[in-house]
Amino acid sequence: MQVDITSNDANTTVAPTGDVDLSVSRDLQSALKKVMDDKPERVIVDLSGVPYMDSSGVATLVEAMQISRKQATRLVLCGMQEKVRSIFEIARLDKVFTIVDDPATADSA
Amino acid sequence: MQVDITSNDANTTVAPTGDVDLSVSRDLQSALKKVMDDKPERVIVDLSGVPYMDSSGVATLVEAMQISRKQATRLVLCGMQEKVRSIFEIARLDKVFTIVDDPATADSA
Amino acid sequence: MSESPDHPQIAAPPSLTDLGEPLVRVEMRSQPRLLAGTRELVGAIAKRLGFSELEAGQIGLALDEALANVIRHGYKGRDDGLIMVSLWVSEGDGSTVGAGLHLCVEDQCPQVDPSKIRSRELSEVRPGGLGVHLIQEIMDASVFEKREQSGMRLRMSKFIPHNAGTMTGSVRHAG
Amino acid sequence: MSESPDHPQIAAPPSLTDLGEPLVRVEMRSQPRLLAGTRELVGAIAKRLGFSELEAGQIGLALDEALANVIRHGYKGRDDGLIMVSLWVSEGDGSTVGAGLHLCVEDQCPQVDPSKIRSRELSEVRPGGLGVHLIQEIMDASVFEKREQSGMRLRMSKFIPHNAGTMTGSVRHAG
Ligand SMILES: Nc1ncnc2c1ncn2[C@@H]1O[C@H](COP(=O)(O)OP(=O)(O)O)[C@@H](O)[C@H]1O
Ligand SMILES: Nc1ncnc2c1ncn2[C@@H]1O[C@H](COP(=O)(O)OP(=O)(O)O)[C@@H](O)[C@H]1O
Repeated sequence: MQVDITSNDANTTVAPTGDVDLSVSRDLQSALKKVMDDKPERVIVDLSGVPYMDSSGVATLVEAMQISRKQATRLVLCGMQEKVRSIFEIARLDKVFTIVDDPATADSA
Repeated sequence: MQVDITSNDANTTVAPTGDVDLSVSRDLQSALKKVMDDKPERVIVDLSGVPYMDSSGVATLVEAMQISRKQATRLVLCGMQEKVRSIFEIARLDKVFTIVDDPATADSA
Repeated sequence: MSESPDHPQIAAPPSLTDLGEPLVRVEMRSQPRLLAGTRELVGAIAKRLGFSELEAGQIGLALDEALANVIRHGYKGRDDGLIMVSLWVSEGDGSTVGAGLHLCVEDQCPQVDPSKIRSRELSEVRPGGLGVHLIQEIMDASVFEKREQSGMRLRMSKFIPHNAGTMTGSVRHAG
Repeated sequence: MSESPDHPQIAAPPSLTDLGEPLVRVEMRSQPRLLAGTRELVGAIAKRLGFSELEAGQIGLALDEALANVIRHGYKGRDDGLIMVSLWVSEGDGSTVGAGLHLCVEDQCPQVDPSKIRSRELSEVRPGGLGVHLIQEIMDASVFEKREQSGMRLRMSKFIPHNAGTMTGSVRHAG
């Protein structure tokens, strides 16, 4: 897994690429924490490059959501592949997160 | 693996989809033999849907080539993915077969 | 175990005696970097059995969650523990077991009360506490138990809905 | 063994004693439908080790060819034979073994003279006769041998060119 971070104006996009499982979820966790430290208006997690995620990856996103709520950062997930979406649905987290299909519309979500 | 067979005029296209290994190469073999029985002018094997092939798959194509030469059918391979191409290169078969990149140009190869 | 009404766990996984010798057995060290390989092995076999791409991926996820739990809770992050995964395929032809895929995950960890192995309530959103729930939702049957000598065992099964597919190829003609 | 000059097999695979306990061990029945799972397990681990997508796929191919040969030539198509695959990863940190992936394929088949296990000449184009050649070209070292008790063994290694990758993730910043 690799994590790309890009910022423009008020938005920061975090884009992991590759499977997110227990062996790398800590890397995603620290990337998200670091990004949240800057208290941007909006953090967009672009998951279009993630074919697989297990519950350790989901846990890092739940943690980021909790941080975001404390500091009024808006957290948006986008570009989820079908397999990754299914884990959010099974965990009933698809209604807890703000999830949009298209990375292009995440800026205004 | 699934094998789709389509014919138009003098050309028959054989398009396997999925990994071609020892567990399914016999299905590709019988599909190719059946197609060769009709002695078409040109048989195009479209490999764009094949992410993986082992030597049992290569063997069925070598066999088809030998049949094609006996009956003056032209055999063209097209759409090879990089991983599949590498096995043809290692086996020095990339110069023995007629291989084109684009299925669209296979009609005239 | 907070099962949702739309996914009732009707059947128990078949007993090890009914299953007999496994088709495949994987013995792996308790290392997170080995999770991908093991779940892809099982996912590939599930696909060959006729499970859809999505279902095969989910079966791999259920196994991944089980293995990750053994690594984190059982071996407490130790990287030299042993985990054994066994896999069976039942054809459902006249035998007592329906057509499906059966997995067994065994470890050599200190034994725990199987009834304590359960996820958080889904409504209490917090990081973690989802693995066991995912296993139960994805698989048609699952049971945690103590092994005879030492260590824990998870048996789980997913059955194949109707005649979903074949183990070999298919040929389609057109034109 | 008709090695090509551009792929000399300089090194022998490390001995089983040097390698010690395997990271992963797969025991599988001699069935073609299990090939995909086993090669994907090894391919996934190879990728995590820093091998490229293409190299990882080729290592999976070398294993597939070895297993297919055991099924066809060793077990003559019997589907209840046992095949054992062991996998080691050497980090190359001061030990005698360079950084790489090591595989061992063992069977319980009648023993054959290892020098008879060889592919056709590449120039004599005919269906088949490529598996052993693919194994030798893809792997940096490989050796067939008789096992101590019964059956055959293939040991093969692929080394990691320079510091190709890491076992964990990486973070890249921009903008
Ligand atoms: N293999 C195991 N061995 C021992 N305890 C386990 C095992 N798997 C799960 N548990 C227990 O069940 C609980 C719930 O597991 P899970 O739903 O995966 O969430 P999490 O692991 O994030 O806590 C764990 O916190 C742990 O106490
Ligand atoms: N595992 C094995 N056990 C016994 N003989 C083998 C084994 N692998 C290969 N051989 C022998 O080596 C020959 C070359 O194998 P290979 O290059 O894979 O081509 P093919 O299997 O198509 O003949 C085989 O024909 C067989 O005689």
